[in-house]
Amino acid sequence: MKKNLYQLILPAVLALLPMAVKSEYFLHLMILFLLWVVIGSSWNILAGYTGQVSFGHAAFFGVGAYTAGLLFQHLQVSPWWGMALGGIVAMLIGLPFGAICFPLRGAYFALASLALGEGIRHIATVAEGFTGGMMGIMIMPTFTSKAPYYYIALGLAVLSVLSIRAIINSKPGYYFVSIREDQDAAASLGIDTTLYKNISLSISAFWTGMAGALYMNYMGFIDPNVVFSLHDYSVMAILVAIVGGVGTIYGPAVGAFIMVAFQEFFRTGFFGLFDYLGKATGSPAFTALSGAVRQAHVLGFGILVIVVILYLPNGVVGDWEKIKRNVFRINPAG
Amino acid sequence: MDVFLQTLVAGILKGGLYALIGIGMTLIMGVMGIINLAHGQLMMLAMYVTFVLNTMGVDPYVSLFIAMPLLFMLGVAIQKFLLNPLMKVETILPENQVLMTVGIGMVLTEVARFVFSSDYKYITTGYADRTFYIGNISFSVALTIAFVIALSFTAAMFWFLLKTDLGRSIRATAQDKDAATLMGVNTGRITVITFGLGSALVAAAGCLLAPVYYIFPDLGGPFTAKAFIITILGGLGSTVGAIFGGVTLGLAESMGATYFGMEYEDIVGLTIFILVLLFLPGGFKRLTKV
Amino acid sequence: MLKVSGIDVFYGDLQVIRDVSFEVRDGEILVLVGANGAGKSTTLKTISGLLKPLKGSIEFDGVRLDLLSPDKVIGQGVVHVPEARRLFREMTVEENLVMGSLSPVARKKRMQTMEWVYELFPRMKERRKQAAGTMSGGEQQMCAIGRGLMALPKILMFDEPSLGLSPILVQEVFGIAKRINKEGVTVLLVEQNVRQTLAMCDRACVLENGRIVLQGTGKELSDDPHVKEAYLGI
Amino acid sequence: MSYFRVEKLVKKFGGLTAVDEVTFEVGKGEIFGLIGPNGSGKTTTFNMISGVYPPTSGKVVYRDREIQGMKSHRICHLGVGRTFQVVKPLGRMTVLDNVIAASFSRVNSMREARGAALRTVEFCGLAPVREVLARSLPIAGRKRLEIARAMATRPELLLLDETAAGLNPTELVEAIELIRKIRENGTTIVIIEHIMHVIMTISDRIHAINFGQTIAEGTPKEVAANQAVIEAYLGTDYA
Amino acid sequence: MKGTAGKAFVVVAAVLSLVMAASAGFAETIKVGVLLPLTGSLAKFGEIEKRSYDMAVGEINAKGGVNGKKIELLFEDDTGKPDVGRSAMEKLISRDKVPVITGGYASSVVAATAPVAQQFKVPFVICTGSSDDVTEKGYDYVFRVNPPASEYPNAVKSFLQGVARDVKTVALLYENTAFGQSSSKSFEKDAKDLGLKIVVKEGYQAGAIDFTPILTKVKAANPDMIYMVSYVMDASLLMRQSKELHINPRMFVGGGAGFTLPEFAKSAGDASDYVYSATLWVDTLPFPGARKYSADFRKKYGAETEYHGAEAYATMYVVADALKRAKSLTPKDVRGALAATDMKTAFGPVKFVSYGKKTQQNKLDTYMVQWQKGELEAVWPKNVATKKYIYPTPHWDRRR
Repeated sequence: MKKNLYQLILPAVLALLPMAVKSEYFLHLMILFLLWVVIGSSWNILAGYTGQVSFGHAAFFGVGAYTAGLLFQHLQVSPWWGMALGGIVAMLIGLPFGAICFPLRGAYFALASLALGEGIRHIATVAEGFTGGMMGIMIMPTFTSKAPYYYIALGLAVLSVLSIRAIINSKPGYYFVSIREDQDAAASLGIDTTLYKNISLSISAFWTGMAGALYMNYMGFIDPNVVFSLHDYSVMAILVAIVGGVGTIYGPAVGAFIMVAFQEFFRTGFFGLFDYLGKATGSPAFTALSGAVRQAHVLGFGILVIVVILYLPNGVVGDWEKIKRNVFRINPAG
Repeated sequence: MDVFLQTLVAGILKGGLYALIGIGMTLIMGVMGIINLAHGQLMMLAMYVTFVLNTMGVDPYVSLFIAMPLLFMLGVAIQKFLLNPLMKVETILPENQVLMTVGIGMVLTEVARFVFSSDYKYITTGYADRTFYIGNISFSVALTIAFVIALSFTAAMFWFLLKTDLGRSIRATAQDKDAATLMGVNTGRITVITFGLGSALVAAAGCLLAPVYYIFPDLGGPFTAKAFIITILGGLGSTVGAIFGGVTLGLAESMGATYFGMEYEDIVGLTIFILVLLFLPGGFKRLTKV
Repeated sequence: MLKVSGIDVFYGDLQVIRDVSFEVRDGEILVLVGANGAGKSTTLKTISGLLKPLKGSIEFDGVRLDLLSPDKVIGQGVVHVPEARRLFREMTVEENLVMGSLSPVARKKRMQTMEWVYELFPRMKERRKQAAGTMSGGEQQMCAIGRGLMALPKILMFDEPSLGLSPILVQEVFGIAKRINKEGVTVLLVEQNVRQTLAMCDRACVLENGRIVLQGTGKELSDDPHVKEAYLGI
Repeated sequence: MSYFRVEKLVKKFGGLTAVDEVTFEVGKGEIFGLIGPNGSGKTTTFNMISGVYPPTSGKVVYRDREIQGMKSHRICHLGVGRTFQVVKPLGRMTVLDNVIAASFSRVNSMREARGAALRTVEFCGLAPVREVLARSLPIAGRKRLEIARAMATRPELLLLDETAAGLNPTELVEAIELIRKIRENGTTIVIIEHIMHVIMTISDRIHAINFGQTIAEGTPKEVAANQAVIEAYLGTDYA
Repeated sequence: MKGTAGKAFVVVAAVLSLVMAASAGFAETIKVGVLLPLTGSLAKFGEIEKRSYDMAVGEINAKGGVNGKKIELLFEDDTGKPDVGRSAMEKLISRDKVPVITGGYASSVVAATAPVAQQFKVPFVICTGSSDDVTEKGYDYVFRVNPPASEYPNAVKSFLQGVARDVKTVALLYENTAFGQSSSKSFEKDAKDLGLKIVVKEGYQAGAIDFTPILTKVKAANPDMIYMVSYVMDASLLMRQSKELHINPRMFVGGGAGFTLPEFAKSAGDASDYVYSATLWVDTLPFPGARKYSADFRKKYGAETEYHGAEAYATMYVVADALKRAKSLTPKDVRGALAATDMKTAFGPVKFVSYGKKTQQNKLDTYMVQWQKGELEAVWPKNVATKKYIYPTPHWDRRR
């Protein structure tokens, strides 16, 4: 009962948000959050459920973004068609990607995917004639207001999470997890491990590509360093899932929320809290602290990663019981 | 012909330095089977150490003897307090250690940025842009020195691994951890020492690179990538392989730059990497058994 | 000499050893027999510290082995020749032998001991520059035993030395075990090869499902009806 | 034509010949035992039959079809199931989910798979622990789970690799029961076993190998009396 | 599972709203938003520009501010990434409600944020981001003080026409960045107009260790001129290795960016001698306050500034001027005032005009400078020259 209630309330709240909150800035952050829900969940189905830890998801994100951008720039294809095509092209890129990486296991898979992700960035940079190189692609955004983008992102996030949930609870999902747990055993149970790894990758690439295409449409500008960034997408996708909880349906969503909020917290010096305190008290210490906090946001990320891996290896959702237990032990029991 | 020879020399000299970066990585990967995505960042840190010492008037080649022990200690601390505890942690992804090194790399980079800002730092020495000529071919003095030192470090490392009990224990741990424990090897300590050694070696590479290059916080990433390529090319845990891998990568980059175009430099490296992963798992080591 | 008292051992949630106690007396050959998965190897691994008992204690000449870190056990003279040899495959025979003598005491006598090992196993001297992984199974077993002897053991524990060896070689290996025993080294042997081992040992324990179900001299056990039925196929 | 046969199967790993021209035939509905000392090549033979790796040479013929070199999953779909000597539970899935995953090899809908899995779990006596995570099962449970999973793929030929190892006497009896029950369902079984008592009571015929080579074949009685088997398997001084 | 996720959500949201509530503003200043990379790899320039903005505002406020009100700068860190830049832009517009925004360093950030300013109709005065298309989209709320990247080589072109007429062959080396790729393109076009032959054209990944291979190739081609678009450390390596390899063209020319920075001369040492560079600004230019700006900067911060700083400094004056003239402090009126800008600044005259495809783009001359004895001297056009150019460049082995 309670479970169903949450499932209804959360989307409803999210859907009504643009009407309740008039801040475009807040909506923008929510759009980024929803985008990360999609990317994190996509990464999670491949890595968290199928056990293939990809360090190259920027490839799919970037390919999706470039598909939408190039189609619009050269053929004036509507960005919304571009979005669907972005997902599909990302999926197609996934095929050679899988062919190269899937014969490899564990850390070697990770390395190969990293190399491919980086390789595609270099290619996009060098293939100036086709991609516009580092000068990037700039298009005029379709909408002047945030709300449509917000709803599209929301739709994308809800669809991707729900579809992934549906898949996880059906045959392919069982097969994915079997592959994650033991490839040899899985094969002996009649699971075509290569095929199902590729299916998992395709789903993952599709949604990531869609997210990339939405990014293109929303941001209006991309270049290879932006959308193929190892750190900003490949690694960040991992962190989002890890922080939230690998191999859980809603973990990446929680992780996305934490990461986006965390970044903005630090970037703005806790939303100007320290600046405000600095002005209110006239103490230069707060101003200095504010500066330090702003400076340190990537450092904060790094420390967050280390702390999470050491103490919450299954993420906030995966280790929620542990968090609860520890918090309660400290509080009422004293 | 001159173009070819000059390219060859450039590639080999650069390869010596790469080899030194690679040995540290190959040790760490070979012994512990973990991928250290913070390897280049450790080198970056060593370069800052060199830089700071240089502002105090210490020559980069002298600072080798300060940076190496410092980074050794840092490596020891990282392995002991951050990586070893992970072995006991139960998670879905065995790649947690890799992710941990990502976090460590981020922290190292940002700490460097915090302290030194994003500015490019550089070290000026009397010999940094000296050259000598053999025929028409120029040799950069600094790179040549780096090459010689890199080779001697590799030789020393080779001797250490082959002829000392500690070196043997490291190799034994890499080959069979439990059996090594039964022989009285404290494998926990060995992994710590190995990570320290790997860090010290890449620190040496940093000190040698500092006079010919420049220093900035984001420098680590590309060198981590190079270290992988070298390790995979040479084969895990193989010092000789690391030299081979380093020189091969150096040559491939130089030849690629001359005959394909310099913008393909990284693509060439990555292509070799993937080809070796797919078609020669085990790398050079598998061909020669050393 | 070696006293195992009431140990319980787990792999994760899984209990593999239940309340096992036995004693190895100075100078004897004791055999642990039992089927695959009965917990024989686990017992040895627990003695040598690779696994820690959740309950119980292991004492050797008054020292609590279960409280030592695993790398310290060999220094007490308790040496484990593991199942499937576990040589360092990419190292030469000589290097493998050297790996046996890392403790300060053994290190001092390294050259002497190596001579002795070469005397015991002339084949090893011939092959000393060969990579251990490239030798045949029998040779590898010799090397593994040699490596164990390099540590100057007071008690040598063999885990299934007959594994994958031809009958002639098995006999040779058992012969070596006896010979080592005659030189004053206590031997603890783990075997599936029940008949032969019962014949050569002083005493034996039968392990089933992580428990000791029978103890006695080799002779007693080979006459035991249960052993006869379950292990000798009679 | 035989139901299932292995012809001159060879497997080399580097210089080592693990299986050397092993040949045997299994009739439909038989329980066929495969014995030999540790490291004699039994599991390697199973791995080649079930497609874990291709044989270096030789044939595996199942219902008149050569299946050597096929991928594991295809062989499974043809009706050959197997268990692993070193059990491979899908650790972070429940017992039931393990079996559901296997059931999907025959059905596509979740409902059917679940139904089939429940029946299989019941059949194999795992019903009381079906919601338990596979990795927290004790050894006997894991062995059962191996069998249940293999059964869920509805095999006509089942390869059992040391299913009885590590079981206590009561569990042994139960395991033998289960294997018999499976055979009564019409499944042909090839079984590797170390525990003489089990293999002798259960098998119709036994094939003994040592050092990868066939040393004897026949009824349990014949094999037990065979000189080569006694020497290789039970030890020379038995003679 | 859902329950736990929901709870986590609620907790974090509560903390978030608490902090947001705490940050209400203070009144009675004119807030101006500034978008700069203050962390990340571009932070160095963000910092120079931030200091220049601070300096300019300090001066303006000291003289009574704008119509009696003081200007308050709200710096937002874009970290050099477009999505973060966009967060910052959105925040300035919808939370801080500033009437005008300035700054904008990385081309990618500018490209992603300019449409936002346009959509919300808040004027955005760009001081540095140089990719051409930003002012080619017809955005009427976007202004740019600095010239677009394609115009950087203009002075080089006129130098080639006026002085170096014997240059017939060129080697073109450029970093694979937005700036490098677009500059190289426009230089290629110029070279074609002038009838020059491009004998080597190579892009490279910024941050290379060793340029020997391409320089060897350049040496073999023996061009009359080497044109390099590089950032400071690559520039320094390129020159050091050119010296090592004894490459002797008639001139080495940098296409802006790294070649004018003090670090270039320091780290390249004497290899930097006689190197030309295109630039947008040097403090010796006859613009009001140019010298004073760089002197004050040095005095105040103990560091050197360069053209990026001057852009920021001048842009702040442009913004202040518009705020002064605006009928009211609504974005719309400020935009109107900006469009009517016509003033002289330390960076040169500023007037937003339309030409070609561009709109509201300030049109500026570019200049040639040359390193002579460790000093950066303006040498071209002649009317602004502080020293006469030294041409051709002496051979390496004939120097000193």
